[in-house]
Amino acid sequence: MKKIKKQNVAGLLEKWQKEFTVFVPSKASGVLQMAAWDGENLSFLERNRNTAIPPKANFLPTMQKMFGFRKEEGGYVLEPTDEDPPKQLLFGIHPCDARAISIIDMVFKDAYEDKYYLSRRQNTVLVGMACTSPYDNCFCTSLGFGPADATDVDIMLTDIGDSFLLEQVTDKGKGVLAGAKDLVEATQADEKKAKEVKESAKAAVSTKIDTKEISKRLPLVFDDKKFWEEIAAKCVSCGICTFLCPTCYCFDISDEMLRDGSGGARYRNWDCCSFAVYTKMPAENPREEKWRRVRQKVYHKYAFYPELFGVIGCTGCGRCIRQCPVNWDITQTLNSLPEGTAAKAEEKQKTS
Amino acid sequence: MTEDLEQKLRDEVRTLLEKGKIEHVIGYGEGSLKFATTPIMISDQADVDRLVINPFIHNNLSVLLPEVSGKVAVVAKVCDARSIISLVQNKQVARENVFIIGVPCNGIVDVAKVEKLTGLDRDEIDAVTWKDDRLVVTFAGGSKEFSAPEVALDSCLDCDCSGFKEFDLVIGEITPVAANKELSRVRIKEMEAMTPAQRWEFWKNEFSRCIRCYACRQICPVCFCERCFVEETEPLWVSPLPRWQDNLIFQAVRMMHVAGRCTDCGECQRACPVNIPLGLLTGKMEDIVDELFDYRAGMDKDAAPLMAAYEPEEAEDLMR
Amino acid sequence: MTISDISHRKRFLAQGNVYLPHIAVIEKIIDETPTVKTFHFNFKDEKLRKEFTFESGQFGEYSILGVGEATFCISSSPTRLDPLECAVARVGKVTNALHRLGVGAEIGFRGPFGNSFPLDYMEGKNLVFVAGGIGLAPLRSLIWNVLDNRAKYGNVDIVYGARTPRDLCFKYDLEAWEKDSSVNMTTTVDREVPDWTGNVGFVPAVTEKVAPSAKNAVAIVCGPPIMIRFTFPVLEKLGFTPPQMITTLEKRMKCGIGKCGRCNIGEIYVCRDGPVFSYEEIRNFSSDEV
Amino acid sequence: MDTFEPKIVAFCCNWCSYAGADLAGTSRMQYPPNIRIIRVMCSGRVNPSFVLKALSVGADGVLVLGCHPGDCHYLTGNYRTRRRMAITKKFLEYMGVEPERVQVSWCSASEGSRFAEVVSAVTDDLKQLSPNRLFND
Repeated sequence: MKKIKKQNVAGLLEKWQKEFTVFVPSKASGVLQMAAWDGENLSFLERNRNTAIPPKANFLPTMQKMFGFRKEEGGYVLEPTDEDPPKQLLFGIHPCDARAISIIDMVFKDAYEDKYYLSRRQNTVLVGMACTSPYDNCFCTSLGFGPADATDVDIMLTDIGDSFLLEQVTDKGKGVLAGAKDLVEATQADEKKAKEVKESAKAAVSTKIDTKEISKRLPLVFDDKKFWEEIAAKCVSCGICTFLCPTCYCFDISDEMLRDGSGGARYRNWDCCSFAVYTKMPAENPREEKWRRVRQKVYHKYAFYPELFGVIGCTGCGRCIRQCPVNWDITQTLNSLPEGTAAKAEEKQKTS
Repeated sequence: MTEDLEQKLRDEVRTLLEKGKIEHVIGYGEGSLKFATTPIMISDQADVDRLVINPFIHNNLSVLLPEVSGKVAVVAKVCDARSIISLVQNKQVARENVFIIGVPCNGIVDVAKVEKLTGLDRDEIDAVTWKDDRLVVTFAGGSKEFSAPEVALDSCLDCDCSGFKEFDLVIGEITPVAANKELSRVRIKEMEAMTPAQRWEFWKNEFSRCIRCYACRQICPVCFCERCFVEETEPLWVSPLPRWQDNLIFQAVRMMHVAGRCTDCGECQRACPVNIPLGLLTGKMEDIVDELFDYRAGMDKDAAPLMAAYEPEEAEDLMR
Repeated sequence: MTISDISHRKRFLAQGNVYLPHIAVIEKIIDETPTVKTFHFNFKDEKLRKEFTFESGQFGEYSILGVGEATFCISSSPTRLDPLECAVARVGKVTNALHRLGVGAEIGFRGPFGNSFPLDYMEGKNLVFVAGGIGLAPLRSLIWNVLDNRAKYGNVDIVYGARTPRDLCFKYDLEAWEKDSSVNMTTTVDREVPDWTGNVGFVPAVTEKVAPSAKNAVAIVCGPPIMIRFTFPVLEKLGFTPPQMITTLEKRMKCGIGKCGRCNIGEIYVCRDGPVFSYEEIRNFSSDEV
Repeated sequence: MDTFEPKIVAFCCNWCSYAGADLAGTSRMQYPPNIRIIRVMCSGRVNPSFVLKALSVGADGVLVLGCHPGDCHYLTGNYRTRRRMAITKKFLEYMGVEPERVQVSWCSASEGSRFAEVVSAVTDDLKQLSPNRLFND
C-alpha cells in the first residue's frame, strides 16, 4: 500500500494532465460540480463534500451530439461524432457516485451497446476519495456499501492527516500511477489510521433505510393510490431529483436543422419521468397524474431496476433530498411504506 | 414567541375544520432537511399538530393550491398571499374557495446566504437563532453574528406588507423582516449601470449553467399554462437542448409571460439547483410593471390582470 | 414475468452504433385515408437492401433528419421484402414532415426492434384477426405472412373496422381478402353512413356477432386502446383464454432499445420486451399503466 | 467596411399596417428593402417568444406595426400590444439587447407614406448598430 503527501498531489495531477483532462470537484462555475482542474485550486483536498451535479454528466452529458448530417446532391451523408472521446480522469469522486456509474453501466451495456456512453467510460480513470464528511441525509450504508468503499474506482485515496493513503484498485489505476514520483510505502500506522478514518465515516452516516423490508412491501403497495397521492401531494414535478441523481439515466433524442437547411444534427439530452410530457402520446398519456410519476420514480429504482439488473438503482447520495425545493424525502417515503394487505401478498405469490 | 404562534395557528385551523368552513389545509410541516420546512396537506383534525411556524417557512404554498379542490385554507406569508390573489385575478382559483391565513415571517432566513457567509453546509451548522435584530449562527467551534439585511431573502428586502387587505385570518402581527428597498435594488442598479454587452455576457454565463430541470417554472405559482411554449414542437419556439441561447430565451420569455402576475416571491431563485440569480429578473420585472403601469400584482382581487387591461394613454414614449 | 431473452431476435444492424439510421428512399406513397399514408421504401445501400430481414410485429424508428424520429411498425410482410412498407397517421411533428415528403425523398430507418408475433405458437391453429383503424398496419404484415404460408394455418377470420368508410386503411387488401375463399372477411364502420352497404357497428360488437370459435384458435387484436379494452372481454365470452389473445401495445418511444426509459410498464419495456404481448402476460404485469 | 444592411422582421397587422404597406407599394413609394413582413391578424398576436425567436435566428431588429390605438379592428388588441411590447422592450434592454432592436409603431391602412417613413427610420436606427451577434456561440 502506498501513500502520498498532500502537497505532492498537485504534482500527480499535473502528471496526469499531460495525458488526461483532469476533472476535480469545483464551484468555479457557481455550482459544485466536476470541472476541468485550473492547475491551482486544491481546496478539494481539504474539503470534499459531494458535488451538487453528479459525475454522470461526464458520461451522459446534459447535451450530447450523436451525429451530424449533410445534404449532398447524392443524398444525405451522416457524420457520426468521434467514436473515441478525449481521455478524462475524474479526481476526488465519492464511492456513492462511483458505484452509481457502475450501476448505470449495466443498462448501457445491456443487449445493445451504447457507444456514446461506453466509449467515454473506457477513456476514463476514476480516482475516488474516501468520503469523510457525509451529509446528514446520506444513506449509502443502507445499500450494502460504505462511504470509503473502493470497489468501483481505479484508485482510492483516504485522507490520513498530512497525506493520502493510496490504494491501486484496478490495473488501469496501476497503469496511470506508473512513474509517479512522491509515492512512498505506507506504514502499519498509516493503514491503521486509514481504517479508523473509514470506520468513523461509516458511523457518521446517520440516515437509514431497510432495503429488505422495502423490497418486500413495494410489490404489495403499487396499487395503493391513496398512499401515493399523499406522498406525491407536495411534489411540483420539476426535474431536480432526477437530473441530479447519479443513477438516473433517462434521455431524450431531438434533431436540429441548420438555418440554411444544408444539414443538422441529432442530439441526446437529459429527460425526466417527473415531466408529464415524458410519456405523452398523441392520444393518451399513461402517466398523466402526478402521483403515478412520483410512484414510477420510486419503483424504477427500488423495484424495477433490481428486477432487471439485480441491484437497487440508488446509492443513497442524498442529492434528491438536499436539492428538492419542497423537501420531498425518498427515505421518508421508503420508511413509511404501508404493510400492504395480506390478500395482495398471496395474490402476488400466485402470479410471479 | 413562535410556540404560541404555532399553537394559535393549530387551534384556529382545528376550529375551521370542525366548523366545516374548510375541507383541506395547505401548511408548513417539519422538514427532514435542517433549517427547512416542507409543504403538508391536511384534511382531518388529527394532523393539525403537524403545522409549524418557524424562521424556515420558505415555500410559497400557493403553487399547490390549484391542485386541491373544495374549500382550502392556505398558510401564507404576504408574498405568498399576493400570489394567491394573483391566481384569483387570473381566474385560476375562486376567491371564496380559499381561506388565507396570514402568518408573520418570523425572522425568515435565507439559508443559502448563511451557508455562503459561514462557508459551511447547513448540516454543519448547529443552530440559527435571533438575538433581537442580530442572527446568531452557532457551529462546532464557535459562532458568528449577522445583521438582518445580510441574511434576509432577496425578496424580503423589498417586502411591502402594508396595503394588503386580503387575509381572512391573521396569526400574530405581520411585520417585514428586513425591508430595505434600497438594498434590494443594489445589484439591479449595478446591472443597469453595465453596458448592454456586459449585461448580455453576464446572462450568457449564468444560463450556460442551466440544466433545464424547469424547477423555476414548476415552483412558480403563476406559471400555470397547461402547455408551456417550451413544449411546443410545431413550431419550435425554443429548443429543448440546454444550450445557453435557448436557456436564456426560455427564461426571458417565461419572465415576460408572468409579468403582472409575478409577485417577486423569490421561489424560482431559491429552487434553482445551479444558483442562477433569477431574483435579478423578477425584481426588475416588478419594477418595470410598477413604473410603466403603476401596477402591483396580487394586491387587489378585483383588479383586472395586467395584460387584460389597458389605459387609453400609456407607454407611448416607448412607441415609435 | 421474466425478461424475454432477446439475443435470438433478428437484429439487423450493419453499423455498430445502434443510434445511426440507415438511409432509405421512398419509392411509392399511397393515400390510405385523409390522415394516413402508406410509404413504400427501400434502403439505398445495395447490400442492406438484399440482406435486411425482420419478423411481423417488429417496428422501426423512422427519421426525418433535422425534424426527429418516430416509431412505426413495418406493415409489409417479411415474405415480401421488396419494398418495405409503413403506414403513418399524421399526428405530430415528425409525421407531418413525413406526410410532406414526396417519392424519392430520403428517410432514416433504425431497426428492426422489439419482439414479433408468435408464428410458431399460431401454427396449425384457427386465426382470428381483430383490427381497428390504423391498427390494421401491424396485423397486415402478419396476415400476408400467414396467407403466404396458408397451409400452415387453419381458418382465418378477419374483423376490421374504422370510424367511417373513408377511414378504412388498405382498401386494396380488404378486397383481396374478400375474394380469398379461405378468409372470412368482415368489414364494419362505427356509424351508419349513406351509400355504405357493409356492416355497421363497433369492432367489439361485430366480433361478437361474427362469433369465431375459440377451439384451437388464436386471436390477434390491434387498434386504439379503447377498442382493445372492449374486445378482450368479448373474446373471453366466446371462450378465448388469456394466452390465446395477443396484442401489440403502443407507448411513446425514443431509442427503441430499452435505454431511454419512457416506454415502461412496470419493469417491462414495451420497445424491448414487446410490443407484442399475450393478454396472459398483460394481466400479470406489475403495473396497470397499460 | 461596406454599409451593413440590417435584416428586420416586421409583424404587420392584417387590417391596418399590412394594408398600409400594400398602399405604400401600390403608390410606388420608395422604402428600404430590409424588412421581411409577417402578417398577423392583430398586433396583439405578437408574443415575446416571436421577438426572441426572430432575434435568435438572425434578425437584426424586430418591428411590430399595429393600428393606431383606438381604431383596432378587434377594439383592444393594440392596447395589449402596447403593454406587452413596452415590457418586452424594457426587459430585453435590461438583459442586454439594444433597445433599437425591438420597435413598435402604429400605421393605419391609409398611411402608405407613414409606413415608408417608419421602415426607413427603423432601418437607419439599426444601421448604427452592429449586426446581431447576440446568439452566436
